[in-house]
Amino acid sequence: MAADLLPLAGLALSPDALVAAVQLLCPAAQARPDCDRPAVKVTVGDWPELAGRLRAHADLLFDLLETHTAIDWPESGRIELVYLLTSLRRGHHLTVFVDIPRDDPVAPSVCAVWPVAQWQEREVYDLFGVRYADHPDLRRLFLDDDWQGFPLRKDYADAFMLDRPS
Amino acid sequence: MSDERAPTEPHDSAAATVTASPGPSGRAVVVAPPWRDTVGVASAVRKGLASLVGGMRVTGRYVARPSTVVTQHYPENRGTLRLADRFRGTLRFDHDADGYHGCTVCRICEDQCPNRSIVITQRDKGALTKKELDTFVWRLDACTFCNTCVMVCPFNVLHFGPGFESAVYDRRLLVYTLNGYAGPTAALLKKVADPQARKAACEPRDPFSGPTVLQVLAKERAAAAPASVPVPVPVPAPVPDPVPVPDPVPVPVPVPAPVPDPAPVPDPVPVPVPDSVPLPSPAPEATDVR
Amino acid sequence: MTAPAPTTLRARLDATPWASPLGTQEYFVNMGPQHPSTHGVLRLVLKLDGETVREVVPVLGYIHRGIEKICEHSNYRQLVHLTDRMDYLSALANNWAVTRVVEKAAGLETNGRIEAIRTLVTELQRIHSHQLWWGVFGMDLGAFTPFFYGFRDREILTDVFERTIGGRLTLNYIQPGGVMHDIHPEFVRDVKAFMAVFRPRLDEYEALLSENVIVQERLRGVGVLSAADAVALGATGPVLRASGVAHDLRKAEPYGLYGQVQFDVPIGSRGDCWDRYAVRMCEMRQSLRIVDQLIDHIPEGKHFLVKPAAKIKVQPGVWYSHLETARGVLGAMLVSTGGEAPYRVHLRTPNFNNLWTVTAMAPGGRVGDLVAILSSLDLVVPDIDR
Amino acid sequence: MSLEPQSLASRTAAAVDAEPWMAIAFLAASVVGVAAFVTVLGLVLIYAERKIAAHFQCRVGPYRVGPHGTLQAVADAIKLLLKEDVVPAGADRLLHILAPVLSFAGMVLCIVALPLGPHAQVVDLDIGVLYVAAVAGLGVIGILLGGWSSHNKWSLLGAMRAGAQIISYELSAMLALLVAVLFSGTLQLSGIVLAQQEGWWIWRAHGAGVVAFALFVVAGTAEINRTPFDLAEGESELTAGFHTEYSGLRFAFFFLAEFLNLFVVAAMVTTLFLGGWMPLHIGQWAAWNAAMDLLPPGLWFAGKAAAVVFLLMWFRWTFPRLRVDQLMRLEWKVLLPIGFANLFFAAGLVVSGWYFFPTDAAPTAPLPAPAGWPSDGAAP
Repeated sequence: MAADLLPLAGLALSPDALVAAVQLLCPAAQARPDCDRPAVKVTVGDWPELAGRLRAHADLLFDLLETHTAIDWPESGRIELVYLLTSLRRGHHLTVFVDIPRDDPVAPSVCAVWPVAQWQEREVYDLFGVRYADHPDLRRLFLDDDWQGFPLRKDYADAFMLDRPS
Repeated sequence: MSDERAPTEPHDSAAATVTASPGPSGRAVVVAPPWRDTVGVASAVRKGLASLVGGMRVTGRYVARPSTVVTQHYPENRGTLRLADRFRGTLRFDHDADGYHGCTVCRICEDQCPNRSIVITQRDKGALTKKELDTFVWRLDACTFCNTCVMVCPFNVLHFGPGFESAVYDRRLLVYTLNGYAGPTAALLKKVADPQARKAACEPRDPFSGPTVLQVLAKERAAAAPASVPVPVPVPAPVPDPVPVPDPVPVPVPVPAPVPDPAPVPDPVPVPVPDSVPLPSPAPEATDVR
Repeated sequence: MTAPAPTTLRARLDATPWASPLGTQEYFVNMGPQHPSTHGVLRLVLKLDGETVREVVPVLGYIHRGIEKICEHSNYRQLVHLTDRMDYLSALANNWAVTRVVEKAAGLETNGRIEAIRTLVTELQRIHSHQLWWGVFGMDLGAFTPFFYGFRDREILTDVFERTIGGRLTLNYIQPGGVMHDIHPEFVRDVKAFMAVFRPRLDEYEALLSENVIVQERLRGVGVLSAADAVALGATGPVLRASGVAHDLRKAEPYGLYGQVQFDVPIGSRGDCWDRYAVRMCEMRQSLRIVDQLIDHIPEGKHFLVKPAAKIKVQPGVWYSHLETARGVLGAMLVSTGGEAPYRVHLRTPNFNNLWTVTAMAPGGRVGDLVAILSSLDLVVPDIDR
Repeated sequence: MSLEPQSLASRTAAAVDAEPWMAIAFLAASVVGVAAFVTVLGLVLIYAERKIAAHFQCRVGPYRVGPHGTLQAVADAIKLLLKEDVVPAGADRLLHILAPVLSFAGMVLCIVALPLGPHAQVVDLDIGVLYVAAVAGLGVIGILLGGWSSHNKWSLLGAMRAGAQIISYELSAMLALLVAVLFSGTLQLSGIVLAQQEGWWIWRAHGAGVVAFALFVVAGTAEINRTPFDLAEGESELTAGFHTEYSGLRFAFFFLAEFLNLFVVAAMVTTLFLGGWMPLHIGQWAAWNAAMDLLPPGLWFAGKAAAVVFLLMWFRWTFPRLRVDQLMRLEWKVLLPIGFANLFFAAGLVVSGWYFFPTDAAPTAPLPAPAGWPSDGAAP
């Protein structure tokens, strides 16, 4: 391997091809056109298997879980998990959205695929209350262990939180 | 520095084998120099000692030359201290040479301030307009000096000035009223020919006359001072010790009517404030500008 | 799918197995939240066997301010000044990351001058940040003097920032639609003067610290992070590059004027502390090279293209944009449901992800090695906690 | 000018014989004198360190209290005296209080035996070298106790490091010191100084002196826990090491002991290898030697000690610190073998008399037996 810069030129899939490739792996995946980068939405049941294949597939090679977070949608009663994947070697990106119910937010952990997810998932647990199955060490990350509530949920309120001063 | 050495394999063997084009920048990757590998004890000792001496030469050069000292003797060097003209020290509310301001109470700065460090109160039905500025309150204690207010002000009324020595012993003293008078803008006032009418349209304001507890306290102290009777301060919090009448310092400094006043900017800093103002313990709303 | 019951730190520590080969007693020590070499309020719970580190459990949150929550209550222009307070040593790169995503979402245009100024000041701040890192690195290894040299030379750049921007640390300079001020008339002269001063000083740095046999002994082979581990643990920036992965967003996805300047990306070959050190030392020279190419070729034009007071509105959607700060990839995700305020902002910060590599590198080393490893990661704690 | 040394103790001995109360007077005078000397020296050293460190780092250092900050150390001392003295909960109170005293006592006991000038030595022991080496070891007990009794794991780590380090480096220091003893043929410190009348040991011995000098400087730096061997307090690792939990006056004792130990090491280096108070004599060059004698011996001593102190400060403000295992490796695998080899080399030189300006007097002449001892061959 030559001492050259990653990602190697010409290996990145185009956004359309990327979404099509993901849909080959997981036919239920829907494209998300409202994202500026290639994005798909998958069901929570499909996600663990798809995660492993995204990481391993030679044409995709999503080796870096750039970040993982969540979006709270109280009106539709769901929490949307967001996984931002990057392939350092191929130089393309993919955003994966996974919906889980808001009243019982349980999601599969992807620690086994991307070890850094261990802490990113802890952050999401801390701030959104999403519990991850098979997570080795599910604890709060920033807040105290006995903290009540999950601050990044839209309906969070506590005695210390100030509204935006007006 | 340019040690040509192949880097280790990328993170797994599934790496593609296509090489990148070098791109416009020629060689894109340079391998950082490895540590000095030395062969043999004698060479290691010699090079090791040489490296130690090399380091001592660097420090020795500085200790031998006192001219390399970079210490600034603050505060003795106040006279020669040169601050950048854009330095964000304290917010200034500009007044023109006649002491008039240009604020139309559009409230864009108040709206854009990320943490509500600016609070504006207006006087409805002023002498010349339907609405005019009453107080322009700037909370230094909440300000993050992001300069957004200065950037968004459509009338260029706000600027940051270099004063950075804003320390006081009571954080309530960090709430300033920046406008010199309550009243219409310079443009409107200059249309009025009669100096008396102009004067009547304006009401003086001083740095601590804002809608804060300080204003209340200052007024009451001022009222209490001639009678020299301690007036209980209308603050619900328990007062630990009876409030002795201090030097009535937070009393509004009498600001002359703005018309003949050549001092354009009421700089909040020089207003004499005692080291410790024995204010009663603050009520919950005491620090609240609202 | 069964979700586990969340545990506590206490339970986590109690569950840790105790196994010392010598049968001696291992013990826990709190390194931080107030400790000289955690540089802020990072707390590491160490399990030690004598001097040997067996396990590192980072405990976060001592400076968590909920910036993402505050963002939901701010308009798009107000987002920028919050990012100053994450990685305060790369405030400009943080500003730029958020500005880029807002510009992308709101469809704001920039021009060559704006991009050149942004590239220049960000690159200067990369040097600025590495200068401080170098000084602190020396101090963490026990040499006090580099700290002062680093700060002395950093001061020159701080003054350059002060003249153009008005701030010294929290700058809030790069704004959606431009930069807050045009460069100061003396900016070019000041930067050239800085470079003339700093080039020989960089050689001095090398003589004082890099070449020192003690430093080399302290760093070689310490805290080895393989390329595979670095990627798996989410490391980016100099930490990732020191492990031999030549990934730099300035090259991979050029933004600003990085596509038009020549520079090299230094990478390491072994992934130890020395490589992380050497990569940053090389990066300073490369940054000087970039500044050298740009400083005389700042195009003419306006420095701000939108009306400053204009409201920024964004259509519904999701945007993400990332760039390379002095510490790695900083990403900003913006979720909008329309209107003047974001529905959700997520900030992918480099230090948060780089931190975890310490749990893989430190076990087996000494306490002194742990300090060297932490310092070689160049952590800024507010960026971890946000 | 007579350079024949005469300690204060021996000079008063006669007086004590005549008037027994003179013993008390002598004791009192010594105590007051040593206390004053130690205090002033401590303040001077602290000021010097801060000022020199500052200039290494392009700063000015203390500047406000007194002209150029000269009274800063005094101000700090007053501050430390006035500070609350905290003994942490769970600490071993007695040992916690005892530790700094022990550290300080070890240092003072060293100072009384040092020949600061031909007539400026409190006690001139026959086995001065051995004595200084022994009581210098008292300091480590203070450090160990301080770390142990503080009920703080960082303190304990620092103390353990210090214990291992000081005891290890004592070996190298001894080996270096023995070289000077071999050349001089005496353990008496004043005798060692006198033996350098023809020249200092550092340059008279074909490199053996230089090696021993370097060894002693390195080992001495390690023994007094200064960078690059400051692992016991290594700020960035152990917050403040063994004295993390000390405050006020007790911290001041540790602090003062640390700085005066710096002086003790410098004084020992000076005495053993740089001729002590002896001017720069070269063999029998009478004119040269006479010219050198123009400077008083006390000044020679002070100058040499100051130079060594400056060297140690230069080390401190240039080098980073070693790691704990590297420290041990340096001692046991590098310094100790070098020390032994150097000692044997020096012994060979002494036996064959191959050093510059050998004299008949010092090395080979047997010491006179102390009075009262049986002379050779005679049965008691």
